[in-house]
Amino acid sequence: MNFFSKLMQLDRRWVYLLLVIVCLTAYYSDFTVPTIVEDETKAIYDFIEALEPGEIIFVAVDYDPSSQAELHPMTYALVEHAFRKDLKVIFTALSQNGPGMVDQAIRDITDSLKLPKTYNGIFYEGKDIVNGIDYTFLGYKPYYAIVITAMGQDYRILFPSDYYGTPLDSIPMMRRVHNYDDIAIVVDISSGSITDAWISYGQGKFDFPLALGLTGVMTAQYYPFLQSKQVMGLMGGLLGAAQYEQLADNPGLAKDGMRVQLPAHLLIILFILIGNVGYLATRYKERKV
Amino acid sequence: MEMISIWIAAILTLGIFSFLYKDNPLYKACEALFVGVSAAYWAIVFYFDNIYKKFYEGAVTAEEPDYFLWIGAILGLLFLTRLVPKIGWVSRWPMALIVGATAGLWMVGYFVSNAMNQIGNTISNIIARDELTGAIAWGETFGTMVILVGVVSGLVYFFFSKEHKGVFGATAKVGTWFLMVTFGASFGYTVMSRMSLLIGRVDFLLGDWLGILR
Amino acid sequence: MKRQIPLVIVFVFGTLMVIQYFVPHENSEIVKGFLLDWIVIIGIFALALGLWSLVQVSIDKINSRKENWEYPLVTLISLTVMIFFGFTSHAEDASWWGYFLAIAVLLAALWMLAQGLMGNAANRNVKSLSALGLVIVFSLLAIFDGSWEFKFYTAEGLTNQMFVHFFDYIMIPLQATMFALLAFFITSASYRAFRARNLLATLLLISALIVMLRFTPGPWGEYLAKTSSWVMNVPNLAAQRAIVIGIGLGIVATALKVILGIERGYMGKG
Amino acid sequence: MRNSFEKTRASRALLLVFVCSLLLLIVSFSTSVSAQADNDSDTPADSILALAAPAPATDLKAFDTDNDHGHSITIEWTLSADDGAGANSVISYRIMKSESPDGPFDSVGLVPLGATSHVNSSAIDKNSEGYFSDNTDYYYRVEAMTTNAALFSSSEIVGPVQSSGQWFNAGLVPVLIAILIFTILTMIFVQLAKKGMDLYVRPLAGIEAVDEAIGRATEMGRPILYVLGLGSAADIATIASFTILGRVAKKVAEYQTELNVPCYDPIVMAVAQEVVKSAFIDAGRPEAYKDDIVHFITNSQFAYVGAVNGIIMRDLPATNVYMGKFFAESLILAETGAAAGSIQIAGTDEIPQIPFFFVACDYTLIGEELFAASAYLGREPELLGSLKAQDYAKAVLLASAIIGILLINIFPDFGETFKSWFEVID
Repeated sequence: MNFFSKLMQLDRRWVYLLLVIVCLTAYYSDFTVPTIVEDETKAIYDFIEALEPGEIIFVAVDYDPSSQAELHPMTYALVEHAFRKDLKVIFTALSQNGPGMVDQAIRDITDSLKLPKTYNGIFYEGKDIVNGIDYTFLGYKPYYAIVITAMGQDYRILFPSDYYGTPLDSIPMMRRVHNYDDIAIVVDISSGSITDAWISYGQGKFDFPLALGLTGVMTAQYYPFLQSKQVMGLMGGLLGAAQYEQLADNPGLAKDGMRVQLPAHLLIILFILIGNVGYLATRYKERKV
Repeated sequence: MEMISIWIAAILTLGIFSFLYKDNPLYKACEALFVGVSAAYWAIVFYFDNIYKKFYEGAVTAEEPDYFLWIGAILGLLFLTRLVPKIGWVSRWPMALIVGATAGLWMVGYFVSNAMNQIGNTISNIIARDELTGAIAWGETFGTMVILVGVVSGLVYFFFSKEHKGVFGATAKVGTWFLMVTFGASFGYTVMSRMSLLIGRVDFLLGDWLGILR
Repeated sequence: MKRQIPLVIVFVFGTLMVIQYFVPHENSEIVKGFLLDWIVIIGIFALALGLWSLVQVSIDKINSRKENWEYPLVTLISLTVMIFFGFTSHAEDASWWGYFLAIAVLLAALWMLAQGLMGNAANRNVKSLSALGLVIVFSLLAIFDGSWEFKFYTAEGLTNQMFVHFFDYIMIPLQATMFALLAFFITSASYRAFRARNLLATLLLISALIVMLRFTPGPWGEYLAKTSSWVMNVPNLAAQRAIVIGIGLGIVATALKVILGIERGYMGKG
Repeated sequence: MRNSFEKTRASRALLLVFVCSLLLLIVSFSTSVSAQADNDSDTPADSILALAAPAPATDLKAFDTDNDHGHSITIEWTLSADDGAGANSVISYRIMKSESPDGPFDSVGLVPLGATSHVNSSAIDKNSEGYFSDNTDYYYRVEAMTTNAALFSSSEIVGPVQSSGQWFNAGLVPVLIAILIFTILTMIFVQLAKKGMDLYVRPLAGIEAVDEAIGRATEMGRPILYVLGLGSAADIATIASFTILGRVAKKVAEYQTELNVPCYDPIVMAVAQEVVKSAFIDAGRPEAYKDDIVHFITNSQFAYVGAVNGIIMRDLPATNVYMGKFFAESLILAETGAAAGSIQIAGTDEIPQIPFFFVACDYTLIGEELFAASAYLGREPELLGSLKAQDYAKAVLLASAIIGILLINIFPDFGETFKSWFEVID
């Protein structure tokens, strides 16, 4: 067995070990990767930025703990931006373990809004975010396609009360809010096929502006909908979140993560190159023989 | 308490990661624990959401009970006849209802969103013009042409009942090129999100557990 | 007959839903609502079947004492404990000992019951009897221990401290770590599979490389970012669209075959 | 909220108008104050009220909204002369509704300036807010509003008008026609196929591998793992997978190989048990069927994957078949299977996952191929016939796309009409 064929059959565990080493090194180092903002992300930011205080946005948190590393940064960046702009937010979680995600996000964002902060040169006072006035969390119901359709008629059909058991009619911000007609935009932050339902059963049927925050994997699949204007904006993966953070001038989870990305990507490319060098070299030898 | 919990979480995290080296007792234990806890968690959530809130409150204790829900319950009971071998075949009725209803439900919806709308989107001006000057935008024009070629050749690849040879075969071949480019790009695009997941766990292990965050 | 009735049901409800799509009238929406409700409720009964299957397979493995028989035991214990958490509430500042004692008694009772009913061990009657005894002890604990109680009608179990803890510190880390394995698998998969074997494989390789290098800093990166965005927006869009249309047709054809009774494989008739 | 882009634009414009009128007010106020200095008889209040009521909206029309479930009336009007022109004082329109032409009228909606229509609708549920019943007479009027709440002007009253639900959505005619064509095509080809028409299908490597893989498993004495994915019985991909499972199970029973089908969804489990059981009966080996061949694991994505990973590493199946709906777990399963040395065949309609299966598995059915697989495996003329119909439908769509593009580039007007037939929103 020569060097090249050995190179080609390198045990996968060496690959894993190197990946760990590279990630840890990058994690502990201190450099920033500049982010180029794409139009898809800017469209969402601009839309939220242009809303008047008091308008309601609808944030569908359709992921669970397994995708939180990638999608939480988006939710945080977007919801924090909305709250700073005095918008109101309705949350739903249509994936099974989603409610925990919303709970956690609300807790963290509420904490960080208590502090005054300056974004893009504008100073914002710290403030208290109050359940029922600034936001409402409807909760989880299975069979998302049905839920999305029913909410086009009235949120009360499937959510007579919110996640915490308060009847919707006794929640101040929900009193005059019934369906998609009463909100400015739906932002679906999702790690699965719930997004399809939002497009066909939500946007397709009720014609509201729909923005998507997706995991990197899914992003490619949804470009056609961006082109056909069924979707007004799209954030893809950690990079999308980093772009939103950049626009909102609020560096957070996503920017931190980007630092590890670059070396890890380069490592994978290195592996691909090694594999190919090995492959081509052995093939060349075989031909000679 | 918090300390113990984080230690447990950390051990479980390492237990799953140990699978990368090889299958081992710690991984097996984590897996078994995970199956039990998650099945129970889901059952509990399902109970309170559906059995209790939806059915019990809707069809039993409500002021105007929704008797149609009882038909659902009867269908559910029919489903349970599987447990009795002699009349087990009755359980096919609710199955048939689910399959039939969903087939009908999706059929037209998918046809509209996947076939008709996508064809509608494909029908567009090939020659793109600059909005201000009206001059031909060559870059975009090239793009729309490539899209057209890709859609047509991709669809040709999916023909099943015609042999892939001659012009037809060549077109199908171009279709496979497009598929390859797409697969490669989606794969490459995903690497980043997968790395973020790892970063999330590293964050937990080094930050929350060992407390040696930068 | 046994084969015919399900086919008729499929045809009737399938056609009904197709027609429903074209009828905007409120009665049509109401019919659809009922059908969907029924499916949800059938799901409730199915879940019971599912859990039963899990328990049965686990007990069989335990009783066989074959290699790795201990792990299904872990599954069953965690299943029982988590369900117990979900249906009970614990007084906030009361001691936890009574609660844990109850869990221990419950587990012991179930263990004896499983041995007594399904086991192949000797003295099954003794085991069944002791299971009965343990169940009585458990009931007494449930009635007289004031530090915790059963809650079947309010979702207090969901906020039970132990339930939340199990979710936060067992389910979440396990779930997230299982998912994070992908970072490793995507690395090994690209190392193993991206080889320039032929034209198609080379195309796959090149487009992956371009996209992966898209956020390298510097002018080179900016160029690649533009190229990869072109790849995503043009050839990717085209191929995705072809796949999407194909899937749409596949789904319509399959649904049609099912409704018309041409496809019966899902009922075991191939 | 029908069009929120317009709404934001409108609200910006609204802000602009508001600021402008504020400026106007200040200017008029200051001039009046200075006028007051000159002439005490003129009061500032008078000069504010001097703003005249705006011209009313005209040509009011109210009619039942088309193609809906009822409880909805559309109101249209022509802009007030003072909206964006004239005195430019209109900032919004208030839609008023009554059950009698004599009132009382209640507000049912407020739309920003520049809007010329409003849909007054309610939910089907009687208890919902703003509910109104079908087949009842209603009267409407529209009020052009200014910044001063007391200063508005009403249009004439229209009515009576009734709402009603329609029994057919006329907007979906192209879809209905297309579905009918598809159904007829399928029926024709199924009949032709039954009569013995020769039907060619091109080879699909993934399908041909299935037979071979079962043989291989038998030789090696190792089991076959069949994963139905994370879909529910309500996903067509899962239904397609059931059919494939049926064929695989039948061969497995014939070859007397072991089969393992771990499930994620309980309903899917029950159906799969039925499928496998029937397949074993068909193969003449009902005694070999056990209920634990198809078993439930858990309804949680990654716990399920963890358990399946365990099965792969411990049982070392000769072949892993993944068919149905798959999400992020696709690569976890496929890489673990590759490490265990299993032959892997996959198929899914989840587009983001296709690349991972493609890269890590030996054979992959791409999208539509999954749905065609049952016809390939069964080789029954009926199924092959419907495959032919599917191809014809594809050809029709392809031709429409090309014709549409030609039309839109040569006869733009007709082309747009043609295009609109395909852009149906239900």
